[in-house]
Amino acid sequence: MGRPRTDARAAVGAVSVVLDAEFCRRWMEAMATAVDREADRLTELDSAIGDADHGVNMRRGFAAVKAALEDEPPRTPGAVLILAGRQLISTVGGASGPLYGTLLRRAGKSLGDAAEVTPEQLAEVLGAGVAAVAQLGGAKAGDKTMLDALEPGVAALGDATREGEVFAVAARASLEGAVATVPMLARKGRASYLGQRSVGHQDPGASSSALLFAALAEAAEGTEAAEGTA
Amino acid sequence: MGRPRTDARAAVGAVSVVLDAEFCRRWMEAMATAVDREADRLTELDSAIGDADHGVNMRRGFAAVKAALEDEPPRTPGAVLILAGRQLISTVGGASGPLYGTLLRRAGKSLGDAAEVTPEQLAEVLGAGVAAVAQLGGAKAGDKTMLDALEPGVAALGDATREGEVFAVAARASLEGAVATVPMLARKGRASYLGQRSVGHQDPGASSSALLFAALAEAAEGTEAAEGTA
Amino acid sequence: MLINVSETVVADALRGLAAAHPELTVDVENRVVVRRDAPVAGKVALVSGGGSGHEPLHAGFVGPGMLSAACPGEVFTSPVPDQMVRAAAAVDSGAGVLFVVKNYTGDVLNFDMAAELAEDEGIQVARVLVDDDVAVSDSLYTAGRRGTGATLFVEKIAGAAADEGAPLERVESIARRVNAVSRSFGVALSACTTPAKGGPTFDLPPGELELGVGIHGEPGRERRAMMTSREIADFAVDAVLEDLRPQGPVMALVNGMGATPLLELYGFNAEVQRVLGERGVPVARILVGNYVTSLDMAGASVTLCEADEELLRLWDAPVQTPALRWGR
Amino acid sequence: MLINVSETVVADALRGLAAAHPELTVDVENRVVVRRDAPVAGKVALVSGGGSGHEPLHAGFVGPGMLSAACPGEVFTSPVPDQMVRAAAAVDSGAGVLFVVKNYTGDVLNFDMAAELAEDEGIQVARVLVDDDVAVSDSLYTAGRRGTGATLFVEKIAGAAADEGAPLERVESIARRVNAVSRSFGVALSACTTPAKGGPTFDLPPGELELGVGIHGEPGRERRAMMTSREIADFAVDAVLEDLRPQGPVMALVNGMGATPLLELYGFNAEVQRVLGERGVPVARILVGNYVTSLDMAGASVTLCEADEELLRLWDAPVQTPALRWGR
Ligand SMILES: Nc1ncnc2c1ncn2[C@@H]1O[C@H](COP(=O)(O)OP(=O)(O)O)[C@@H](O)[C@H]1O
Ligand SMILES: Nc1ncnc2c1ncn2[C@@H]1O[C@H](COP(=O)(O)OP(=O)(O)O)[C@@H](O)[C@H]1O
Ligand SMILES: [Mg+2]
Ligand SMILES: [Mg+2]
Ligand SMILES: [Mg+2]
Ligand SMILES: [Mg+2]
Repeated sequence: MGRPRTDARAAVGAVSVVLDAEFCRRWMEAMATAVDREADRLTELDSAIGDADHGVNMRRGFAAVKAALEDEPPRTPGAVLILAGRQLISTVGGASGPLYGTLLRRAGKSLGDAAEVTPEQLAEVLGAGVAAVAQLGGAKAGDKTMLDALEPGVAALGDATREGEVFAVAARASLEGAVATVPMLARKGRASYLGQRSVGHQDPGASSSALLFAALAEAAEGTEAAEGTA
Repeated sequence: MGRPRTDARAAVGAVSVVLDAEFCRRWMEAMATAVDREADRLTELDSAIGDADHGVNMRRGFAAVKAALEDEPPRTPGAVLILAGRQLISTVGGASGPLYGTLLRRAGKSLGDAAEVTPEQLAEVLGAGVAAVAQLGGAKAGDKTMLDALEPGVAALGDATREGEVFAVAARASLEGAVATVPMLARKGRASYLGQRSVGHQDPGASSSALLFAALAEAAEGTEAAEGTA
Repeated sequence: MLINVSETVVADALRGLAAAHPELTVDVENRVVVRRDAPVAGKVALVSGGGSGHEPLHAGFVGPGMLSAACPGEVFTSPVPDQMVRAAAAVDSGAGVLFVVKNYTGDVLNFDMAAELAEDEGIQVARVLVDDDVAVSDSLYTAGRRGTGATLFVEKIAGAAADEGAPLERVESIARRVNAVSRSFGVALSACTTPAKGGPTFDLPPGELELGVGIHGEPGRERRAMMTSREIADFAVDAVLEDLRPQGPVMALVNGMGATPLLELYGFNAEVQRVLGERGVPVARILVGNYVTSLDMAGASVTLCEADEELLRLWDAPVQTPALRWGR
Repeated sequence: MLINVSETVVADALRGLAAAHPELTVDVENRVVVRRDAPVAGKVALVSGGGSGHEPLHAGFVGPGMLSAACPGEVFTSPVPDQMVRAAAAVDSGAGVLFVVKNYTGDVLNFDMAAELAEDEGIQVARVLVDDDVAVSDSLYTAGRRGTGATLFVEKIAGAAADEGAPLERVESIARRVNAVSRSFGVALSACTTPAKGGPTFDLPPGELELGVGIHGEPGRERRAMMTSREIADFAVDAVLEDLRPQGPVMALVNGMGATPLLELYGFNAEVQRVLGERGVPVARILVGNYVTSLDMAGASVTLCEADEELLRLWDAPVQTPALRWGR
């Protein structure tokens, strides 16, 4: 469990959080809860410019992630993310399964077997994960994909490190990125089939990516709340 | 064409009508016009307790009758009705094709090659036709079929002979017979599949039978109007 | 609807059928579909027909091992006697013709007239009436049970008997036997839209279903709140078994009404097989697909046909038609 | 919908498929459908797969002369790499495996991952991407053309080549050639309903149609007031011919999207054949039916595949699958 420490690596609000395996597990759990709660909305968004399954896909995938992490809790942050990524690849299918799976697996692999990581390190390995997503899917910022919410989230996480509220700031940046996909013309994924008709709708994958950063912030907040120090 | 004659056989209102081949052709033509106009209503009725085709069936059949009669106008009332019956059998299909076809063919055959007939004779041969319909379809009055409008129509035609307005009276009786099918439980035809759910709907075939008598009255009236004597 | 105008729907379909199936002779004007090699010397011929809108029934079952000819009527309207007489004349080799007639007033009357006319022309005609739908009680107060899914078993099995060279009385008696041991029950999850009417033939709000529905857009006998696939299978199979009570194994047709996706239909088949297992009914053959449809109606029907050695052998015999093919 | 709960739709369907088709080995838990006699010694194996909801594609095409295995994903969702690796391992005889992949981001990514993993296990894997849908422009600004009806041609013809004993590179190159000379265009007259969503995936008021629709409930690129079958055939065929410009005869697939009655589909085929005639395109083969569907969507698609002697020979070669069977 995250706990206040003097050698705190992450300043969240006025308190510090340890980014250990347990924290990462909590992050994934918060994401599972979030996509379960938001599944209908994500599917609805996908129904407008895709094939109406993104919410179901995310729910199925992160439920599997949660179950796997409960079954045999891995002992390092890297192992948590690798297991989560593998589960997503094995259970989601669609475009989002390999992409989110790659994001987390690559991030996890980059972490090696460190027991704890700093937000800078997390920002760095997530950056590597996002780069892998871009490479795998051939998309770039502005194409109206999950990248439009992932990139600003990661950037904020890297930037804001010593500012406090680092996770909340990243969550906000990612959400803004998601909202900014509304006027975009889709160039990748199913939405690209619609041409001009893709304009005016928020991208489902960008929306779930914003949830990933919100869940990260929640996992951190959870610590504060649990410790009663916020 | 019907024309006022002193040896008039049919008293219609104040004037008499000759029931010749031309009259029968006009009758069939009026029926073609009526089922064309009422096709949607008949189909709607059939949609409630049948298979939603009665209007289309009647329209197709009587359009063929009309065309055949125009092509080669037969020279006796009997020949007109036989040709009409054959056309119905060859073009309608469904239950109503053989039944209406048999009605007219049997009536026509019973007329032999008389050049003109009296309303009594017409009532008689239509009676024979209705009996043939009952035999063919195995239905009887009260089963919620065309018989429920045919029988009262024929009966009125026979009864009212010397009363004047004989055709209008028969048309009214037939229509009343059709309306009286509403509360009936269907025992024949597709409507019988519905059991109790057939109650509360007017039978489509009875409704088209009422049109047949209305067309008969119209054919007679047409004469009056044409002669300016009504 | 994917049509030009409702008046030409059947003719248009026949033109399209002709183009796709050179192994059939399609008389578009007279509405008769005949297998190209008819008449087949020495063999009894099978002629069926009925209203259109149930495709692939019947034209999709024309070919070696099944029907010799089919007569498509207007949508949901029995064909006329002229068609059947023409078909009989085209396929009769002198061994006689079996008319396979679904029990609807219109079909019965028109085929009866046709039989008389064909016999006048010197063609020997026998008739089998298919009446398998247990949703309709077979009493003096109805037109009798409707003919639905059992038609496929009758046409396939009698067709195989004819193909083996059985004489007319034998083909007829096998056909009657198949009908006697077959029962069906259908449900609708939506009404169908006929081209002529342009709207649903009955009113079925989403979230409700019709139990015991026919294949002509006739509403069923009972309406209920939506049930699960599992519940529907229980209801349909039990309705059939109440009437059929098979002593041995059955052949099962799990039939889609038209708009039910195959994905759902296969899932429904799993439930049908489960109930049959629970009721202790062994299943010898299973056919799943859209065979006796009702235009774009969503729903399904279950037909069970009690099997014996002979019926199974005839069922397994080769068949080469647009919609049913197996064996060699 | 005729289902239990949306979560079990695919598993339920696989159980029902297993019951109906003893000639297939169906691994319900791992979602792999394999022909019973696999691996076939010395022969290249074909594995395909994709989201469910397009039945009979792909599981209905498993059998001698076509696919060796199919991997059904969730409804409209690509399967996962685990399925494909398992399928490849089950069917590989040592002669290698061809993955037939429809060009959707999800399918491409998952099959690519599977190919890597299968190769790690010592299986030789080749891949063909099917991208035939001319409604999507194949530019840097899209995910590229979608894979639709051409999948059937690729799977049938490459399957026949494998059956003849062609080596992997040859089977792969024929598959690529078939895809290169095939183009499709689809229209929807209604949206489809996915089990998970429970309502229509897009909003299409009655009296309107979507031109250039996909097979996943994606809306098309243009919406219009309802057109006649004739007008739709003109539009669809011309859209295909604008891209394909065949030099010789074509094979035509006139495919129903699921809820369009066969009666209407055959009528549409008549119009498709008329346009092709008017445009001077000879037609060597015609297949009409519901083969690449989109659940209960009403509508149709036209696929043309430019034919040559070899492709026709392979097309005509025997095939024995649940949904496609001919030859002996
Ligand atoms: N090439 C790509 N690169 C990055 N993200 C993509 C790409 N293609 C699709 N996506 C993302 O995936 C989301 C769709 O995911 P999902 O609906 O689960 O899969 P599918 O499109 O296969 O149904 C899109 O909203 C988009 O954000
Ligand atoms: N056995 C019968 N005897 C008399 N009339 C019948 C019988 N069966 C059906 N009908 C009449 O036929 C009408 C239906 O005709 P139609 O809709 O054209 O044929 P179908 O029922 O074959 O679709 C019914 O409304 C009924 O009046
Ligand atoms: Mg999606
Ligand atoms: Mg009717
Ligand atoms: Mg009818
Ligand atoms: Mg999807």
